[in-house]
Amino acid sequence: MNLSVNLGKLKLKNPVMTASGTFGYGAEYSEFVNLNNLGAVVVKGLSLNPMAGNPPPRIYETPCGMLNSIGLQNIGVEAFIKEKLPYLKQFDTKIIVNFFGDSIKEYVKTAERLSSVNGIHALEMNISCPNKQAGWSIFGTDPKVTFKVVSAVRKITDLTLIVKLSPNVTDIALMAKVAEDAGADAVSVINTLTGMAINAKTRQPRLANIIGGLSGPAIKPIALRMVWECHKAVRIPIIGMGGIISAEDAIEFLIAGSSAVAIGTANFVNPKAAQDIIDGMKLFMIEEHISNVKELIGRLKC
Amino acid sequence: MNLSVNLGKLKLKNPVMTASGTFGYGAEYSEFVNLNNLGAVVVKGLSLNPMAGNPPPRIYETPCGMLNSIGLQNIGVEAFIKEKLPYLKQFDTKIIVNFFGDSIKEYVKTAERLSSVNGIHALEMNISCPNKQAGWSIFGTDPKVTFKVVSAVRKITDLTLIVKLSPNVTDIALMAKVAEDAGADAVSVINTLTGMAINAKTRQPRLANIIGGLSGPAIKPIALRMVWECHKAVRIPIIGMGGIISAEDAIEFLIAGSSAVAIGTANFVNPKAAQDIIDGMKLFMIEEHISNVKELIGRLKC
Amino acid sequence: MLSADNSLDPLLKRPFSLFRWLDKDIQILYRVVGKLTNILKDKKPDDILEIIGPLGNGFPVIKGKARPILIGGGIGSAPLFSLAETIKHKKPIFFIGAKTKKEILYTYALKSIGINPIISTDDGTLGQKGVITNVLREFLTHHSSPITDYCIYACGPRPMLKELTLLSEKFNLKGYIALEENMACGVGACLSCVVNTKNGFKRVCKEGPVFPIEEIVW
Amino acid sequence: MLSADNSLDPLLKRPFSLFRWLDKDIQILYRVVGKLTNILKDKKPDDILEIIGPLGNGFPVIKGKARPILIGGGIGSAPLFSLAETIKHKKPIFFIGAKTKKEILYTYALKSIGINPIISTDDGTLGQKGVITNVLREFLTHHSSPITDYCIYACGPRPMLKELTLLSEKFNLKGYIALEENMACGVGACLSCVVNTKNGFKRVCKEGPVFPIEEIVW
Ligand SMILES: Cc1cc2nc3c(=O)[nH]c(=O)nc-3n(C[C@H](O)[C@H](O)[C@H](O)COP(=O)(O)OP(=O)(O)OC[C@H]3O[C@@H](n4cnc5c(N)ncnc54)[C@H](O)[C@@H]3O)c2cc1C
Ligand SMILES: Cc1cc2nc3c(=O)[nH]c(=O)nc-3n(C[C@H](O)[C@H](O)[C@H](O)COP(=O)(O)OP(=O)(O)OC[C@H]3O[C@@H](n4cnc5c(N)ncnc54)[C@H](O)[C@@H]3O)c2cc1C
Ligand SMILES: Cc1cc2nc3c(=O)[nH]c(=O)nc-3n(C[C@H](O)[C@H](O)[C@H](O)COP(=O)(O)O)c2cc1C
Ligand SMILES: Cc1cc2nc3c(=O)[nH]c(=O)nc-3n(C[C@H](O)[C@H](O)[C@H](O)COP(=O)(O)O)c2cc1C
Ligand code: FES
Ligand code: FES
Repeated sequence: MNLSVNLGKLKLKNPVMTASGTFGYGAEYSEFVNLNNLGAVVVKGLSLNPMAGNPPPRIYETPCGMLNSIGLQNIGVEAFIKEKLPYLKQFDTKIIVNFFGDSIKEYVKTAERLSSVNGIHALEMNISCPNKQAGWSIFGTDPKVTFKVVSAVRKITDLTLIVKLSPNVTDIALMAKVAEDAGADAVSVINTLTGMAINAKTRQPRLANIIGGLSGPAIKPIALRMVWECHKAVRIPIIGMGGIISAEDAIEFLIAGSSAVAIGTANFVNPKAAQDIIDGMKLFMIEEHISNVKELIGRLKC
Repeated sequence: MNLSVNLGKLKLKNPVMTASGTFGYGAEYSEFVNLNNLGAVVVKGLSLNPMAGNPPPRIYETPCGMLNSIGLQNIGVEAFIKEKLPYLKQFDTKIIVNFFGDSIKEYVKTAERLSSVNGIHALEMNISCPNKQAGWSIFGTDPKVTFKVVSAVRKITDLTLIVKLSPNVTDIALMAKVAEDAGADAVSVINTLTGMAINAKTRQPRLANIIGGLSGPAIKPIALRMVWECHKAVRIPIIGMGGIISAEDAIEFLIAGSSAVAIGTANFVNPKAAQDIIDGMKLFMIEEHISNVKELIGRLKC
Repeated sequence: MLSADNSLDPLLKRPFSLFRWLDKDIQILYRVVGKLTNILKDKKPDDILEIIGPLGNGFPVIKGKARPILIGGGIGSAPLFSLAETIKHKKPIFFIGAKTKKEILYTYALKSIGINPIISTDDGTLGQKGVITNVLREFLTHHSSPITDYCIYACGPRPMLKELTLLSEKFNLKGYIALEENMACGVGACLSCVVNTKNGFKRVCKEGPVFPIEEIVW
Repeated sequence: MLSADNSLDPLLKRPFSLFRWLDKDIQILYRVVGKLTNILKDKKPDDILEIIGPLGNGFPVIKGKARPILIGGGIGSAPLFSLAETIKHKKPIFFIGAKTKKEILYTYALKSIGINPIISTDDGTLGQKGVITNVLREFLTHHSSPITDYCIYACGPRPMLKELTLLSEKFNLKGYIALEENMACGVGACLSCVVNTKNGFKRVCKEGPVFPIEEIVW
């Protein structure tokens, strides 16, 4: 049975990765999941300098989903390279580093630094966090700005470059196309949808940050549609994510057109989720007599 | 206790209406809900001529939500006026007619005809159905087209004019502003989010139409955020909807800035939902010592 | 339409046929396939379910002396038992098919009301081997009375009903079939559950679930 | 972190303290407040729950002869019982407060290990009337031994812990408090559960839930 897939020049042993921000820096889940078994580990979003993130409360559960307003708290690129990367490098998996900046300059600087060390296989550019200040969102919602920032990063790195798209747009296929035109090797579809929750009694928002990003099974139908739209629009591979909780979900994303999938909120629901999904995928392939997982990618019948 | 609210010059006895397409033409639910108790009944979207809608399967359940691709099947304006309106007029509630067209001309013609009969209190213009052909979506996603079509309808009707906005846009507050500028008396926020589901085994879409509109509790956090964003952007009243299932949900929408709420998918979950929500709202007001429901509208503390 | 608790997952009520309507009870016969039915199977006596119904129509009892042929496929046999009880004096012929022996339902109860069903299973573990429509075709081909003296009543999976439609055309047979479609409201409001008929889309929950077999466009 | 079934609503696991750790069992003591706890209360013996844990730290047992003062508010008393058992030889003074008599927990079990708790309820239905921090202030104001001979351990609602922080500053008291915050992962990965401390945000699930009282910034 062949489970391997390609993201541009990067080859994954199977299509299952972890979604940034839901798997820490990898070590946090190593008691539950053998990292050697994963297609790739995607770490929490990094910035040039450490960031404190938003005040608590930072999450709130909603029907079949959750809102988060972590606000990109992270230890910064240098600490990651020194303290976290050596641990991850022990494993036979691909290491994908998610990062962001507050300006094109910062995006470039961060990508440069990350490209200068050994052991990182790909960069995932987050241009789509709903927890940042208003104004920041243009990186992921204004096609012109998106083109600029992706092109700038593309110029300075030879690593596989993945652009993580925002679902909070009118036309995500257009954004995928822009990322492709700017030189991205792959797109991640989708980041969280902006949402909100209110305590009716106190009349206060449930999150200190007022708004947050919605993830989990609730958003799966939207994510799946967006993957399909992007699949029709671009030739670069798509990493599908958004509400995947079972192997069947993951396979639906492959069929809709993603070459790999990322497991996010499901890790919280079941700390073994990523492993269970790989196992379930294998079982599905046996039952359905599929020998190569690539036979599923983009094979929607309609 | 005062539950009445205003939508422009239209006064509702309470803020609870039904959402278009989920309550038929009213009669279907009259065994479960006394229509006299509702703030307003909003009927299934009408077009100038009867429409057959999309082939089945037309719905599919998703985590805490559902996809529908009814495709605006309806009996047409004339049959509505002749066969359904007389029944509805018996009740002491406001009758709001949801409608749409395939061109600006058709929007205008339909609105004209509906404005020419007695007993209709308001028109809700649907510019945001995700089940129509590509191309149609510009009515609800391209601000220039939105402005044109709303202005055109505004010119020919004196009825309270509500514009129903699409959530499938980058900036819904902008769309609300455009509707306001074009003369709308109120906006409905939100219609369904475009989604998709796939049968992993057959590799076919779960809906014959491939894509459909996502509704139900799953989308509530997104709807609530959009209401809040619109509330900050416009002065006309907002009708909030999207995943409301309980009185507490409804109150959260009032706090986020809506003057009324519409109950959609919840009617399917509990055919008495609209009534239960009105009762629950009263109970909440008693417990929280609120004498006028208007004290809640837009009173988010942040 | 039935729901089991207040959880929002599963969200919608699910449609079930009435298996039997007793003095103070109603009975449904169900197959465990997914979210709701898995919750149902763990329910205990006296647990409370929420039901709206009865909704839609039922199988019509035809006047005259036409002999009823009942055809049930898998769990589709559920709504046919009540009918069989009601019309047992007409000596119905009952065909039951399923994938395997375990899925052939309530034959014991049928025998107790004097009906000896004709059975087939896909795997041959009970009755004849093969699909029930084949057994029926065989029967019709060698039937003794004029074909117009029969009236069919059927419920089962889509392929079975499609095949039956072909058979009914071929043998010029009248009758009724009960259809399934995904449902949301159950009361005719949402237009989810339409099927295509010679007179346009009709709602399974309201105009159905039983339709004259010749009316359906597959 | 605990979940009760495979339903996606509620979705996330919920954090609970270990009430007691017995030979082959663990016990949790919980208050029915929402979705998960309502499901829990209907569970029967031998039903299966999914738990990951133990996670984070616990109350440290201080060396030396400082006399422990335990303060539990409402369901916040849950994690203090094990501690009380462990350090009963130090003759802890146990303050328990709650809204009303019914919410004063396990006093009987405490008495059985020789601890006679000091109780207050907001409505005066058991023990003194008023909040437990008032009772503690009273006690501290008239304490007999030097204040540094005490070490406090507390868990309870936010206002109680805030008030305790003020008291501990005023009386120069050392000790530990267990905090609550909304959690998603429970293993330190998601950064949901942070609280503000003098050394920046710390995760309740990993560096906590127990923190030195002087470290927290309210
Ligand atoms: C008019 C009618 C009468 C029926 N009578 C019976 C009966 O007597 N006994 C019986 O066992 N079954 C009956 N069914 C089928 C029954 O409704 C489904 O088995 C049930 O909805 C499955 O629910 P679930 O939550 O267990 O499965 P799910 O988790 O919902 O999914 C399992 C499978 O059931 C299908 N399904 C999901 N929702 C619906 C829906 N709303 N309507 C139809 N199918 C759906 C899905 O496509 C999926 O393949 C009837 C259906 C209809 C339309
Ligand atoms: C470290 C820690 C230890 C705890 N120990 C205990 C204990 O021993 N016994 C006990 O009864 N309770 C304990 N709690 C509180 C317990 O986690 C909540 O009561 C529980 O999550 C409520 O779940 P629910 O589904 O019943 O309520 P929900 O339906 O989720 O909501 C009810 C209320 O609980 C709050 N809540 C929801 N989700 C969470 C979450 N993930 N974390 C915290 N609060 C939440 C909501 O804000 C809401 O006000 C502890 C909490 C923490 C953080
Ligand atoms: C708690 C949390 C933190 C996240 N942090 C990041 C992040 O740092 N960078 C990023 O690109 N995406 C982040 N995401 C988004 C996820 O990677 C993923 O795109 C999203 O959650 C949808 O997938 P899911 O529904 O499977 O969780 C975060 C999501 C959650 C729930
Ligand atoms: C089955 C179905 C049919 C609908 N038909 C219409 C329609 O005809 N016109 C319209 O404006 N909105 C229609 N809607 C959208 C609802 O009115 C509402 O905006 C949406 O479902 C969100 O609310 P909810 O989550 O409470 O259902 C329909 C929704 C559903 C589920
Ligand atoms: S289920 Fe709503 S119309 Fe039939
Ligand atoms: S709950 Fe995830 S870091 Fe604490």
